Amino acid sequence: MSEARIDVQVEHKHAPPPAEKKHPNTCPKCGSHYRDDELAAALWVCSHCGHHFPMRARARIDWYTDPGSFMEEAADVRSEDPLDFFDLRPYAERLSEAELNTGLNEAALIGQATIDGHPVELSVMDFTFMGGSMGSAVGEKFSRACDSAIERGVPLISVTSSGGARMQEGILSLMQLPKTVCAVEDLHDAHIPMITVMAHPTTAGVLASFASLGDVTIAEPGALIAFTGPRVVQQTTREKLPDDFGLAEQNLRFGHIDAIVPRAEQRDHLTRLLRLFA
Amino acid sequence: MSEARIDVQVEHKHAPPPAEKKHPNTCPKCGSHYRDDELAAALWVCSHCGHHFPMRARARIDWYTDPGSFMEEAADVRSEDPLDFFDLRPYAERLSEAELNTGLNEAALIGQATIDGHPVELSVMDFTFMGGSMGSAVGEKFSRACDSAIERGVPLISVTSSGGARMQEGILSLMQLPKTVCAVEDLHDAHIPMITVMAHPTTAGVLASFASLGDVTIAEPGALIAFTGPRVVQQTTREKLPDDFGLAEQNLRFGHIDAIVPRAEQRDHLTRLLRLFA
Amino acid sequence: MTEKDQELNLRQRLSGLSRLPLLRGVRVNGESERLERQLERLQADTSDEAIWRSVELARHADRPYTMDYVERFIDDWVELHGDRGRADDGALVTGLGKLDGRTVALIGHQKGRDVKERLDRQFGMAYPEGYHKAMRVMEIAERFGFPVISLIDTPGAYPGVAAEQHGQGGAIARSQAEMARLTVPTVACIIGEGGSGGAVAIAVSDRVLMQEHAIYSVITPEGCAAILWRDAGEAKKAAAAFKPDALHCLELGVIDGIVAEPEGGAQNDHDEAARLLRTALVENLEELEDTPGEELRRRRRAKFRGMGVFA
Amino acid sequence: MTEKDQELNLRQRLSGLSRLPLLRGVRVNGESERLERQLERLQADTSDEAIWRSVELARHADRPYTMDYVERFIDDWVELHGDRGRADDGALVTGLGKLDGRTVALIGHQKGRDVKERLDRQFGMAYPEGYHKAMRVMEIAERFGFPVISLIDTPGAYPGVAAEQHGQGGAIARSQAEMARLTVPTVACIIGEGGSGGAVAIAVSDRVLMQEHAIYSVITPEGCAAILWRDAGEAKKAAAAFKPDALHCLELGVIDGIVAEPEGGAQNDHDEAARLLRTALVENLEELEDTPGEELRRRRRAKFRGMGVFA
Ligand SMILES: [Zn+2]
Ligand SMILES: [Zn+2]
Repeated sequence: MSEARIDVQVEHKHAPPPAEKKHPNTCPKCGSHYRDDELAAALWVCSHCGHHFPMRARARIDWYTDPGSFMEEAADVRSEDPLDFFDLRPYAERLSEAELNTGLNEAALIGQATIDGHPVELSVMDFTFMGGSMGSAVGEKFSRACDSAIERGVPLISVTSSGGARMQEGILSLMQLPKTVCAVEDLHDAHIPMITVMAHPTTAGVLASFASLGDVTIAEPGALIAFTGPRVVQQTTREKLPDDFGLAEQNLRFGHIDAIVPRAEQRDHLTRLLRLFA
Repeated sequence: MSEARIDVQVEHKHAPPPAEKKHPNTCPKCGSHYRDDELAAALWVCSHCGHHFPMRARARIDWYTDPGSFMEEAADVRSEDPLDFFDLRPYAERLSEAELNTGLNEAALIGQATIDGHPVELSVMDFTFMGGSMGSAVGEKFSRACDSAIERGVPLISVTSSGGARMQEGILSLMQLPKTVCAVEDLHDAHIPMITVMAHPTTAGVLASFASLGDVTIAEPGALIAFTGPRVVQQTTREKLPDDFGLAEQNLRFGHIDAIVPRAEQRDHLTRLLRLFA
Repeated sequence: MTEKDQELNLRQRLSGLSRLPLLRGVRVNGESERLERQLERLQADTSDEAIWRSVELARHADRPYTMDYVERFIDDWVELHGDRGRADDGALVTGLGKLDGRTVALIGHQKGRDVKERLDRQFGMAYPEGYHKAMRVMEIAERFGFPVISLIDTPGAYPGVAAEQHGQGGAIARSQAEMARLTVPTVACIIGEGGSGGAVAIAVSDRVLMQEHAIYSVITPEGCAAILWRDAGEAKKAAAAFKPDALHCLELGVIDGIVAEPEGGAQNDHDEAARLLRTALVENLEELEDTPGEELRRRRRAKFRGMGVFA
Repeated sequence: MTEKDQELNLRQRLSGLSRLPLLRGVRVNGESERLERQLERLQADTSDEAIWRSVELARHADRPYTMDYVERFIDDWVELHGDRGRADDGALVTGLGKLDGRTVALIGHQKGRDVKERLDRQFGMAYPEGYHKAMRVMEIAERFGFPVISLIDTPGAYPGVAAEQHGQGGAIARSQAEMARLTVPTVACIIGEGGSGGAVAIAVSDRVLMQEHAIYSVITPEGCAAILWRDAGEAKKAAAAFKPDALHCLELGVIDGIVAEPEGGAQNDHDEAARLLRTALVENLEELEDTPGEELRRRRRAKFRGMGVFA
């Protein structure tokens, strides 16, 4: 009855469309196909139907920030394998593969930048690195982003995209929930604002921790935002799911987010918020 | 569409049973009839079916408090008629009549007492005085009870029973909402607990102010606890009402109160809470 | 009454103002002079007819609503949605924006202009979820030191089954409590109907203003008439008896000032109404901004705790 | 492993304890000695078989639940109901009572003993409303200086449509945030299943304990197996891999102590299990009670912020 409810990896969740079926540059909504450079020029948004493809962390940072202003922090923080975790493959091997495939060494990037001249701290997750799952390294990086924002007295912009906690780190991955929550509380106590951008998907342990604690929270159109994803809800409860179950649009209607902002407008929206919180 | 929604007098609300139809000592639930002394001995609860008849403020104070311990405060605070209000009859005349009929000079009594040896401050409303409506005098008395509790460092026990704000005092009656709320906030800041007992009916302006702000809130069985009473809801929205709409039992189910405590058990329940907050 | 009598009447009322406990300790220098000018300018008429005219103007279908003002004098407006629990209540709009260069949190009822919008926004009658949303935005304001502006325009809180089940009474109480705790400057203005608990829920402010033809009342005239006269048709009589107009509210010490409207009412000139409201909000904010937060809160509570007339 | 090897293994683990960042600054004098005694007493077995035995015992149908403990060691118990918004969630019990003479606020999951109660209490899986109720009681505790005791026993937060619509993720996040803000002493004990977000929501405590056969995990063994082994039947393998047992949690610095159970498990003797749990709670509270509230909060945050292993 209660198995597999929480923090399942994202392949067991709603969209994104199964990568094995379609080319990643084929729009899952309208079937339009693009070259990489076309999608990159359109901020990875389908120019035909508006579908938001996943956006890599570095591409997003390039889009949000003033040219050349980004300085990465805590780039040396990397995952370890405290449990010698081994399922069908060793965790260590999964990590190496993710590094190779993504050119990142973890599922989050943090650093300083300016946006339209406003100095900010950034924490940006990348779903391609093990489904954006949060292990000790992601928790540590996000926490350091909070500290850096406090130290510099600048707002924190946090972009989330995650299937949840990284179960290969066992209970330590669960502890990243209170860890990141405590970091946000330190931020709050210092009166530093946090603006959260929820990208597809923001789920499970990340939604149940720092992602939900922004002063202002916006989401990308169509993003899945759910603690428990639709497939697990259906398997567990046999409930009939609403069509837009867990999507950003439903979350707006139910009062969980402040706005849905298309990617092309996000930079302006953030700039406006930065002026307000300046 | 929007008339008569809020703060209507209690004759326009749910039970109590229309006084003109039955003798007040006849149980509206099971039809049993009692002499005054029988009801008084049974704490004004039907010994046959458990229906809670209204209990007068002084009788309740006698029931809760240690013999001889109650010392009334602010007994000299009385209503004025700042608007020279006149509907079918002058407000001043209604006030005099209420005084004559009830032996009280307002719809609330406040004072010091001990309960099982614990010193407390009491504020007890009496529905028989103009439907327990809250005008300037009730607001002032409740506020002074807060101040007295702060000064003496003792818990406040607040018993509510009210049809809402006293419309004969116009906007000044509405201002008793923020007035009493501010008094409770002063109490909170002084770390003085407030225990609220909601008697039938606790509605409209009283529910929308100090009655809802207790640290612990209990209700009497069958008490109507609603901002807008069932009749007005039905008239305004044409919605079908659930059977127990607005009753204590529904309020418990929906999370608005901590417990429903039969009158005979209230003294013990309060004593236990006083031990916890001592 | 002749015009002369009226003026005399007004003068007397004004001289009475300084005796009201409300006004002592709250006013700053120059405030009573401003009031005096306002009262003169208004050429106020306190007759029963004038009261009823305000009731009608306050509910006028073309009267500017919260969003009409936001569009006209809030820069960098970012609406914030949702109570983080169950719903986004369209009857209460909340957001952040700049007013005269400073960031403010704004909370306002929104009735809706056309039929569809009115239904979506429940005619400006908020559910508990609306007040929870407002409280969330107040918390942001408190954390970052933003003043809170409330624009009030509601027949009252929504009187439905779900609203009761979701705790309408408690939500209104807790919203007031939240306002009583804030240490940031707070200014409220009733811009139409200030209907009962649904209005006061967001009006526990350092300064409470009313537009010239707004009304503020414990019950609708129709509701009062239905109960006391047993005839909702006697609404005019009821209004004359409980006096929901701005002048009487000022006289009773319930509000701190009156904001003039364009000739004939705010519906006639939204731009001018916005200019006058903006000026009043900014002036009041400026007067509050130098006071330490704890002192603001102390004075705010003292003001409301001083309200009422009793023997 | 032979018994000798096991003991050696344990000794090594124990000597490692003092190096964990978690334990520095949090421990008081005498604590590590107590741990050592505990570990000895437990004659702990960290084999895969032992881990799976804990999984089974943690979910044993006769295991004592929160209310079994409340009945046995809380005096003057007054249960507090409701989230003041929408519901009273039976999966999470909250209330006030006396523990060893002091008033505490107690928060605990309750699975339900018979079929009807289990349905009423959703098998101990709380809705957002349950966490809102817990937060309300934490606020009372904070206002009056009552320590907060959490008893954790949940497969996880409820995974249903309404729970999602009501903001399950946000509720769990905010409950943790509330615990991170408290300035009163807080002690949590996992008394059965410590399932993921639904557990940690009320476990951000100064001291987090586990009963000897409790489990604490990011996902159920079955869930983990279904995903990583693509076969829920491989739960035992999954449990062996992610190690949800008390000893491993202690070793990883995630918990602060282990509470012994009666021979064979708590289900065998509820009274003795309650006696042991009560002793542990009281001892931990006593060690915390002299520390100023701000310092408690600072250390609590430092403890959780120190959790994790990375390069
Ligand atoms: Zn497309
Ligand atoms: Zn009866």
